[in-house]
Amino acid sequence: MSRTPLRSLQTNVYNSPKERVVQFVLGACAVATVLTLFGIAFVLLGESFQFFSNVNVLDFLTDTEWTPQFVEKHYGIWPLLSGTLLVTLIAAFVSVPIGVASAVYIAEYAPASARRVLKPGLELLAGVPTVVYGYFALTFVTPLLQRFIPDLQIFNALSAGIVVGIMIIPMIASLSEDALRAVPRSLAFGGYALGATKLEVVTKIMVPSALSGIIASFILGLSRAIGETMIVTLAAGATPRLTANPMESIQTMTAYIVQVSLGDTPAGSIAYQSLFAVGLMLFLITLGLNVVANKVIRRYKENY
Amino acid sequence: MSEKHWKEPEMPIHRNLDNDMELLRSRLLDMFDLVDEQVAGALNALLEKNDDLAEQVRRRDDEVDALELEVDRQAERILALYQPVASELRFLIVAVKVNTDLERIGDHCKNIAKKTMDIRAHSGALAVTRFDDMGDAARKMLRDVQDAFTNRDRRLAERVMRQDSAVDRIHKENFKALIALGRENPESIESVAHAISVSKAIERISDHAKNVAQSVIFLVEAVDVRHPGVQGE
Amino acid sequence: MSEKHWKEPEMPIHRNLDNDMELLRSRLLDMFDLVDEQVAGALNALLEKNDDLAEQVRRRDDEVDALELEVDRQAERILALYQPVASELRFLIVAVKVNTDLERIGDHCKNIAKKTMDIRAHSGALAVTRFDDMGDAARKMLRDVQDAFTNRDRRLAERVMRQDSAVDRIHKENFKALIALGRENPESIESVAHAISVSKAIERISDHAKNVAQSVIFLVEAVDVRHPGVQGE
Amino acid sequence: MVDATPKARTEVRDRNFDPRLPQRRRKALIVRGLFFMATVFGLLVLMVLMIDVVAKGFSWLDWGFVSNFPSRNPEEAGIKSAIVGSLWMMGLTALFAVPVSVGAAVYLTEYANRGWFYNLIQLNIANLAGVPSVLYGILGLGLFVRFMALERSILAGALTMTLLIMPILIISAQEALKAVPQGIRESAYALGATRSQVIWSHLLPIAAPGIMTGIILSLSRAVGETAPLIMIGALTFIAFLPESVMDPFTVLPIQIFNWTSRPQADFQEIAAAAIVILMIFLFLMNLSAISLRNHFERNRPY
Amino acid sequence: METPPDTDVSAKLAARDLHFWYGTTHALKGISLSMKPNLVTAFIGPSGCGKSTLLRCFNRMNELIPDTQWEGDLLLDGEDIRSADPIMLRRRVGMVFQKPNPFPKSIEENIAWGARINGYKGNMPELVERCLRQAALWDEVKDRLKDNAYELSGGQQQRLCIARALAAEPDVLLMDEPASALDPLATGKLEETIIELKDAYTIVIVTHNMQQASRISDETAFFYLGELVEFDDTEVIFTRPENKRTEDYITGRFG
Amino acid sequence: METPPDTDVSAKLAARDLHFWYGTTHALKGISLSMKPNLVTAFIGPSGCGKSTLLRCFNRMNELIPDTQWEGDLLLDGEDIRSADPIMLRRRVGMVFQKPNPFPKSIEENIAWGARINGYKGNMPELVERCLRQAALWDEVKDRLKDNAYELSGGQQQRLCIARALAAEPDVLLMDEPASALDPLATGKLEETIIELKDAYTIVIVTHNMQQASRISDETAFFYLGELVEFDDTEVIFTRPENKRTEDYITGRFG
Ligand SMILES: Nc1ncnc2c1ncn2[C@@H]1O[C@H](COP(=O)(O)OP(=O)(O)OP(=O)(O)O)[C@@H](O)[C@H]1O
Ligand SMILES: Nc1ncnc2c1ncn2[C@@H]1O[C@H](COP(=O)(O)OP(=O)(O)OP(=O)(O)O)[C@@H](O)[C@H]1O
Ligand SMILES: [Mg+2]
Ligand SMILES: [Mg+2]
Ligand SMILES: O=P([O-])([O-])[O-]
Repeated sequence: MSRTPLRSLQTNVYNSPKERVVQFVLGACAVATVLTLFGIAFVLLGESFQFFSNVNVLDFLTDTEWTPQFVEKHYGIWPLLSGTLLVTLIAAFVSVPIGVASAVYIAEYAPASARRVLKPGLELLAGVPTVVYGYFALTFVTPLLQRFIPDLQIFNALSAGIVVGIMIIPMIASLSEDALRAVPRSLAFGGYALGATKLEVVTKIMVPSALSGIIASFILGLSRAIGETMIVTLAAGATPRLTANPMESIQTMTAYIVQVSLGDTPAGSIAYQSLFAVGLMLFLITLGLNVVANKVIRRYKENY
Repeated sequence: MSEKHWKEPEMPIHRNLDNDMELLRSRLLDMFDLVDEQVAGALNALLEKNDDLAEQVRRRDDEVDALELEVDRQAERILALYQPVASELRFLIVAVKVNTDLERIGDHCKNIAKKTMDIRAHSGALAVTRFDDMGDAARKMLRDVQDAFTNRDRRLAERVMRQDSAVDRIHKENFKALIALGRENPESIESVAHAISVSKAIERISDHAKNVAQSVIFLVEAVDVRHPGVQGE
Repeated sequence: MSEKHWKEPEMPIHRNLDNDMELLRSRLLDMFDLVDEQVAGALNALLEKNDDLAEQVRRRDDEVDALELEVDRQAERILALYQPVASELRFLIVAVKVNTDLERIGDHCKNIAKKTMDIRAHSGALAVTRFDDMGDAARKMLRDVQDAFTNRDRRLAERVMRQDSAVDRIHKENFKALIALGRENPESIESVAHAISVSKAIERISDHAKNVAQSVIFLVEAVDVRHPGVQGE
Repeated sequence: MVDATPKARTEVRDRNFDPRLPQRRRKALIVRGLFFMATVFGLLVLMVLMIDVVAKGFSWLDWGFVSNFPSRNPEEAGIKSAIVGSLWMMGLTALFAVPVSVGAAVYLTEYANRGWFYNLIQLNIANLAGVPSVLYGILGLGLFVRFMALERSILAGALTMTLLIMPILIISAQEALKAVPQGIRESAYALGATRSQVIWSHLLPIAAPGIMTGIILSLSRAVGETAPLIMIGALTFIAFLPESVMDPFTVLPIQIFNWTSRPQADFQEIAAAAIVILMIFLFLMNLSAISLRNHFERNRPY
Repeated sequence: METPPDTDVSAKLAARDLHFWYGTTHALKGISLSMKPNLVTAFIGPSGCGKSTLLRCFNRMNELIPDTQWEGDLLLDGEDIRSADPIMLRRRVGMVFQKPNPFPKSIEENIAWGARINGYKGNMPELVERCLRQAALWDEVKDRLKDNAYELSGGQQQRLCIARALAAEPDVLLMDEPASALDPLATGKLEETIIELKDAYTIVIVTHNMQQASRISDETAFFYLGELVEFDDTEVIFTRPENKRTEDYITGRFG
Repeated sequence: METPPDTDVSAKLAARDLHFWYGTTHALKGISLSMKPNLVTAFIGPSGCGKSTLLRCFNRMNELIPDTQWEGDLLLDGEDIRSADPIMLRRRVGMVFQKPNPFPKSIEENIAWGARINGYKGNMPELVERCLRQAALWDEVKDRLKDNAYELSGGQQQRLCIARALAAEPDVLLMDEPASALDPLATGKLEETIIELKDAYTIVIVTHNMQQASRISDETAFFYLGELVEFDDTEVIFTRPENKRTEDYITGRFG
């Protein structure tokens, strides 16, 4: 057998300059992402700081009226917050059961052929731009609902909430399905081998095993609903109002932000700065939800 | 490697193999017992001129043979089913070898029993021999080697190996005495010939006991003490 | 299950075990050859009254012993390292048993060689015996059983088993003739006694050959043909 | 079948079961039906939506619609500048986002030690992916439009969009890289390969289909986004084609939003027509991503 | 070996001229054999010979795989399995899988679950203890019944799976390479457990490990290419197999 | 067994009082042993005893795992491994893993790649053929060198991985349970290959399978809880081990 002579072990390839440059450049890319989050926080905090130097933080958090355009200006976040929550709640009622049921069906029941149609279908649903959903809510869902609920206003929380719910179905379904699929098939076989029916296997073994992942999908879905902008801007109205009535026109935080940026509110005015304060609020809420959800997800991924 | 690092040993696993090994072991001990009885029976029949006992010894040889087959089969079974290694393997190899030796001892007993009557034709043949001492020595070897086997006692096994020469000596004495007898008394010659065979048989019994002792040493120490002075390559 | 469904056999795996088994086999055949030479040597020394040859046989017994140790060690090695089953396991068990038998044959040869001079003291003792025929018969058994082993030939092994009775017959004749001689001629009695031992030894050699034949049958057919009529439980 | 066999030994079985099988089976069947209906619901909505927009917008779809600039007159209104703007947006965004994101993903999966720094970046990326898009708009407004004085240009929009899709892109590229069996890395290193050799020769080629899928999907997200661009002020009347990256621009979703929020019914129908165009484009992108992924998943050997 | 059509009334489990297809793959080609009660029967054979497939026929788990088909007779205590309800059948024919697969619940719940869905009316803690004892796990877990099953070691998990199967009070235990994911110690414990369970159950075990088959089984069936080549006492298979293929396989001359 | 500090110049690979830590886990506790050239050395021991860790020390693959540390000496041909460049070291100390892990490229490319990154200047097709022949795979794949490596069977893939390792022209081959994912036939072929490679390479193989260690290795090291308990000729280990632990392990009395 021909053999090249022994090479020395000493030539240093491991730490060559080329390797170091590659590592540095790639590392810089990763660091860019951190800067983005800091950027967002920085912009929001900076302008909000101005805002809160004019408006009492306590008023912001306790006042129940939001009337920056009126003569008598009130900067109480509650009407916007309640609008957001109302829409989110309606969306949750729509999306959580349907999303989870779809996930269960696709992951556990659907034959391979059906799955090949259903999954891309849901992805297409997820790919519909929000402005299209907004159009749909305004021009289709609201008129439809008005046939059954005559006193439904043109702009209302109900149809916006329903459509937001529809929008996040694919998200909840796909994240829940991932969680269900992460549960080893062998658990299901273990259940069947004990004489369980499919329903028992699915609801008592698979879903509980995937529960943390499914819950994470709710949280992420709801966080998405809270941050949703175009649907509510187009369909829910621009009336900051502290109400639990889904038939009325309301305004969400996101819709307010868009409204301010569309209008001619002069930069530097308090009304303009209020945009950033609301943005900060939105940022904190969604960030909080995301942190929680990611914790949950990380936990379930470690399980198996 | 210091032993202090060891964790307390885990609970040992109870294996099917252990049962089968125990069975083999107890069969082999049965074999020891049976063969010991045969040796005693053959010698007693000879010395007490008891033909019934002799006949019984001859018949019981079938039991020895049956036991031999059983031990061999059990050993093969264990080898095939459990593929043992190290000391367990050695035990099996030793079991097969000891088994053969014990069966041969049984055979020699049968032969002794067969000759009982032939020797008695001329009672002088018995008188000149020391079959009683010789038999006692051989039986002691056999019992000792059984103890050595049971207790994995290397010392005792070595002692058994040394005892063999005493039996050899008596055999030589017997031989000489019997030849002298035959020379004096040509009529006794057939009895003499048979008595020599018996003496030889007892000598062979002690030889086999010695072989068993060697096997015991191999079992305990994993060294082969047969044929000192020669070396397998 | 019809055989037609079999796919063509895959290329058999070449195993380390095969080498080691082959080595064991060839060692065992060496043992056969060596023992055969010893038997021939012992008989020739006896019949041709060749003391040098007798001495040589006695010395070569060490070689037999060494080979015995080696075969045993190789068998143990294979059992420990490869944990064989079925026919391979049987081969190993048989190897150990055959090995023992062959070594015993070697021992008997040594004993015969030792007695060569003693018997010649009275040359009449040789004259009345049929050691030549007996020796030929025993050697033939040994060679046949080697062939049977090599070729895994059950028929031949059975034939060897049947040949044993011929040797036994000659032994009985020898015994009678020698007794008669001794009776007539008391001076010859020591030679007669030794000659009886030699006859017995040759008879034992054929017995061992028969044992080997039984082992061969066990190897080939996986049935134990020892002790027909008795049954292990 | 239900009965205990006589041989069964009492001490290990007490046979105290009442399986009520028919009820269990019936329940299983009903729930299965419910699950199925839920699944189909989403698809039905999608169909209804498509039928609705096509029904409303179909009569407006003609060559003029695609080749005209927007206009105050519904009859003359078109989406030429919006389409061109969307294409500009997509190209520039891809140009910025892809290399940086793939680089970051490679760094994170292949270089970074699994320590606090790694965890920080990972957590950060996961959170960025959940930040509402409108907040990216605020960032774009503060950072690109005002601080960097890029004004309401394509460049500002593309940069904003880049930041928006980077987390998604990084996550999908990371997934693709993580899906490369660990054994491939180990064996390549064991042959004496350097890190960059392992990455170039094995990891990127193997992960390429997955990364491509991620790119297409995130670009389609960028094409459909509205809110961030509204924030940086893209909602203007644009009756010309951009000549450089510093020009103001409009994109299809903005145009749709603009028309939808007008009271006149005609504009609503024009919006539907624009939606049809946008949706066809997005469907094509999504379908290509899906089929790309399916193809490689099916043919993945390991 | 021609196994004659089985008419042995003492058989716990039997197959008669069983054929099985995955789509067009003919995986079992006329298998006839019968398993005696209170014995451990081992299925051995090279990969893909159909051992697992046959095993899964006995509790009709194969039916969970789409596009499969079977023909022939399968009998449990002489009753035709074909006409049985698969759910009831699976209760009587328990199964333990290759990889330990406890449910992500407490140890206790793992065992109680199977009993509960089957409408168990007795004393649950007693049942749990009894099953854990039978699976030789009680002493190791009795103080931590509320712990999650995943906190157990692999070998303990596998024994928990056995205990779980026992809770449905089966007569038969099917095991598909139950030790292949375990280390030698855990394997030893598992084998010990299997031997102890023999007194009360009929056990069928698929194994790749010839030594394991020889150590723990009373009867061994050797399969090759979907056919039953030889079926006999384990001792016979490992000392004097009739068929050349069997011998070549057990001596490692082919896979 | 006290292994004296190794000064054996004939050793190809040696460890002297080697300690290894994963974070705070002390995985190897003062290992000293040396592997002779052109022999197969087997590492056996219960799960978690540190076999794989030790193996990966010899080509410094452990360093790819963050937060690890080692102490003591490692020598290749008497040269200290610590001061070597790991990349250069790994070219001389090849490795084969538990699961076959060919690159998803053609058979040919799999082998050529390792040579190419190492700047091989010779005739590539020749090298490919030589390595495939050495790995006893040439005859099976010579007509399909352009096929994707994943079209091979598991056993063939594992031999391809060996061929791939050989292409970097190592002196030592480290194998971590290379047969554990294979069926008995493929295992047999692999073992045959390993025995043939012995003439040209120094081979160290970790195995869970005692029979495998006894079948193919010349020397065997038994580890327990991160210590080397006994290291001797394989024949000695399997016929008359010195240490009670070793015997208990090889006879299956503990794991
Ligand atoms: N789900 C399946 N779909 C299609 N074919 C299958 C399926 N499962 C098994 N087969 C095929 O059926 C045959 C028998 O498979 P089976 O799993 O029963 O073999 P096995 O003896 O258990 O093998 P192993 O020892 O590898 O587990 C094989 O040829 C296999 O390829
Ligand atoms: N990446 C790691 N991080 C932390 N600890 C580890 C890691 N790898 C191994 N260990 C620990 O180091 C010890 C030795 O592990 P190693 O993998 O070397 O054992 P092994 O003998 O190869 O076991 P096995 O036979 O299961 O492969 C074990 O206690 C293990 O838990
Ligand atoms: Mg299987
Ligand atoms: Mg390991
Ligand atoms: O059996 P023996 O030849 O020693 O009598």
